[in-house]
Order: sequence, then C-alpha cells, then structure tokens
Amino acid sequence: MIKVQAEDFDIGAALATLTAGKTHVGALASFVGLVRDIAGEHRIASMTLEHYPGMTERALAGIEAEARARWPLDDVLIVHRYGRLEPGDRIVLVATTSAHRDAAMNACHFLIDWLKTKAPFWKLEDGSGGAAWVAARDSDDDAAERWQTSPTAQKSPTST
Amino acid sequence: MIKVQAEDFDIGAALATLTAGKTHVGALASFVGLVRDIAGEHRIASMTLEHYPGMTERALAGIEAEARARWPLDDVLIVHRYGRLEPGDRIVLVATTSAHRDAAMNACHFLIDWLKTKAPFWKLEDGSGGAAWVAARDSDDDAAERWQTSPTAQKSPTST
Amino acid sequence: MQVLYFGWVRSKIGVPGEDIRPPADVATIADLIVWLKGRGHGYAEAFRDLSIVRAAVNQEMAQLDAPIRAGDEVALFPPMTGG
Amino acid sequence: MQVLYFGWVRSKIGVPGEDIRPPADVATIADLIVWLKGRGHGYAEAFRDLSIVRAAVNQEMAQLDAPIRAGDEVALFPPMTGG
Repeated sequence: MIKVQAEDFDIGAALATLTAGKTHVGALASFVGLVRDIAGEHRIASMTLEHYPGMTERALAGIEAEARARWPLDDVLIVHRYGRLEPGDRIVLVATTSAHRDAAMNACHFLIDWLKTKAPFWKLEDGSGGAAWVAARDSDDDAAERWQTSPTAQKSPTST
Repeated sequence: MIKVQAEDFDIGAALATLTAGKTHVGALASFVGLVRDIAGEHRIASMTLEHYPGMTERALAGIEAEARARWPLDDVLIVHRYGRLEPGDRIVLVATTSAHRDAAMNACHFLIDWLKTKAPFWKLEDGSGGAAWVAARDSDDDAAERWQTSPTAQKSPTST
Repeated sequence: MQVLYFGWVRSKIGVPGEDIRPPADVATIADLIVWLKGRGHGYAEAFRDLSIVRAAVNQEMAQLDAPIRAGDEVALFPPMTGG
Repeated sequence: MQVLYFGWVRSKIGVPGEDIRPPADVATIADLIVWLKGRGHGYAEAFRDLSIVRAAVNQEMAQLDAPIRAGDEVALFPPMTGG
C-alpha cells in the first residue's frame, strides 16, 4: 500500500495493520526517516518536501512492484509525507512483511534506497545557512545501484 | 537497551522511546519476529521459548556492543520474549537509530542475524507433528557468518 | 503541452508550470529545453547544466532525447531526493 | 559445580540442572561430558553427538576443551535458536 500525505503517521498503528490476523508472517521489517537538525555545517529550522502529485504515487507503486518481484513478500507499506516539516518529524515509513527475515530486511533496505533516487520528491531546507535545495548525493546513487546487479529473485546482495 | 521478558511488547511505544526528543536522529530501523503457524509440513499450535536467565542478558548486551562498535548508532533496543507463544505472537523486536540510514539498516540486520545463533534461546514447537525442538539451521549460521568478514567500522557488507 | 517544474528548476523559472505551444521542430525534451532557454534569464539559469536535469513524460521518467508531442505532460526537475 | 541443561539436552537428561562433584581428573568440559555420560541413559542420549553440543562456563560461551574448576557454572545445550 502506498500513501502520499501531508499528515503525520502513527508507526505502531501502521505496522499493526501489516500483521493483524496473519499467522503465516514471520518477519516485519521497517524503516522510518526523520528530519535532522543539522545539514553539513548548518542548523536546520525546517524542511519542505515538494513532490509531483500523480507521478509520486505511480513511482512508489512501481518501486513496490519491483520489490515484490524480487522477494517473496506478504505485504509492503510506503507512507511518504510532503509539505513543511521540522527536525524530529517523520518523513517516510517503509515496511515489509514476509515469512522469512532476509526477504523482509532486504526488501525494506532496497525500498528505502530506491526511494531516495527514484521517487519524485525534492527537499528545501531552511536554517542558519538560508534556504537551499538539498542536492542529490552520489552515495545515494551508489546505494540504489548496488541493487541493480541481480534483477530477479535476489536473495541478498550480502551473500555471494 | 536489552529487555528479556515473558510479556508482549508494544512496537509503537517501544520505537517512540528511541527517537523522542532526538532531532539528530535521521533513521530508525526495526525488525519484529513473529511465530508462524507452519514449520515444514506441520501446523504449529504453540512455540515455547526456553532461555538461560543471566546469560541471555549478557549475550544480548554483547551483541549490542558489537553493533555499536561497527556502526555509528544513537541507540539500540532489543526486546526478546520467552515462554509459551502462539502463531501471530511477537517474539523479538530489534531497533536501531542513527544519523544515517545505512548504519541503522545494516546494524538492525546484523543484530537479528547474530541473535539467531548467539543468543541462548531454544524453541520447542508443538503442533500436528507433536512436540519438537527447533533445530539450528545452516542458513542462520551462514547469515551470522557473513558479518564476520570486516570486524570494525563496517559500512555495509552489500557495498564492495 | 503542459510543462511542470519542480525543485530548483521551479525556483529559478519562478512558476510551477505552464501551458506552452512550442514550434513544430521541437520534437524531443532536449529540443524543448533549448527552446525554453530562449524565454528568459530564469530558464537559462535553470537549464545551464543539463547533466543535473531530469525529465518525465506523462509521469514516467524519460531521457532527454525522448520524443514529445502536443498533449503530453512534460516535467523538468533536478535529481530526486526522496526518503 | 553447578551444571545447567537447556533445550533437548535438558529434555533428554530430564532435569534443568544439578549440583555435581566430578572427580579431580575432570579438567575440561569434554571430560565433564564423558563423566556425565556414565551417569545414565538420558545423559548418553543427550551427549551422543558432540558436534551439536554447545557449552558455556560462567555464562560465557566456551569450547569443549575449555578448563573448568569447582565453583564454575557450566551449561550444556544445543545450538541456539534465538530471534
């Protein structure tokens, strides 16, 4: 399930829906991204997330489909916020469930890595350095790239 | 923080304590293991977790210390239950926080992999196949082993 | 043709999007960008370094040499920073 | 010396632990296991295959050739299955 919203989300409630009544699920992995108060040398007062309505939902659904094609997942949840956020605020929740822990963990890691470079969001930070758009990072490209090697039924990029 | 307990835990409340008031944390990764209703060909009615009081806490604290030595973590939480559980019940929660997502995700994956083979728990399953102790799996040994290669300051076993 | 701008592409151009009618020889996204750069200083600033400009046609990512036609929704933006 | 059993080692021996006084020539965990096997059928069953027996001395994992002494807490158990 994909949710793109301005409102905050409740992590516990969101995760509970993924496993409720499902006794075949053995593993629930999740990742939450939060706004940090520091960017380089500057203190951050706020971060405004701009997105591309319509395309955002399509891109996230495509990333979810890619994860489901690679791992045997029971469910996938992506909640991504937009709008003005402050340090400590939640930005994104990614959660996966599976019978097995490696599938859930790897798919969760994959999803957040791909989100970083393949979901149409742009971040404007405001703080002690003035307002500045967050630049894409090479390390995020590298993180997304490392999942490219084995397109299907990948068990884990850590095992060889 | 390490908790070894018979009682269930509240995922949302547990995760909230890790980030409350901490605006330098950018990433929260977590894993929850749950009792499955199937083991091989047998339906499972219950799973009883035996543990070694005293050593369990020491072993988990040692695993936490190892994770903190390898990644720049803000906090680590491990909650592991013992006693009689039924399908769908939560067994274990592992959660990590860090400024950066790779540290949080990799440390969380590391912790659950090491828990599987290095924390003194033993599982007795009861169900359609009668009562049987769960045998250690080679795949769990392999999963723990893959983290052995780089003893300190490991960024990620997925990157080369 | 609907054109949308995001991130610092939008900041520099000054509008979130516009309805445009480029001449008939604008056949690709790259052609469109060249044509847009002639519309003013903000556009020229936004598209100065094409290595950091990304594009989507009808909400799907596209290379700059991808064809476009009347009725398409074309979006131009910096590399994405989600998550 | 306090000996503790867990998992199917405990099931087969039938008690969770016991206070024992092995003879003076029992210097290692392996010696202790050999001595325990002489105490009855359950012990012999529990320690039939030493490749799947693990041990801890004073709550720290130890190899089977590790030395033990009076006053130690020695635990014998199958490979762990946590998480």
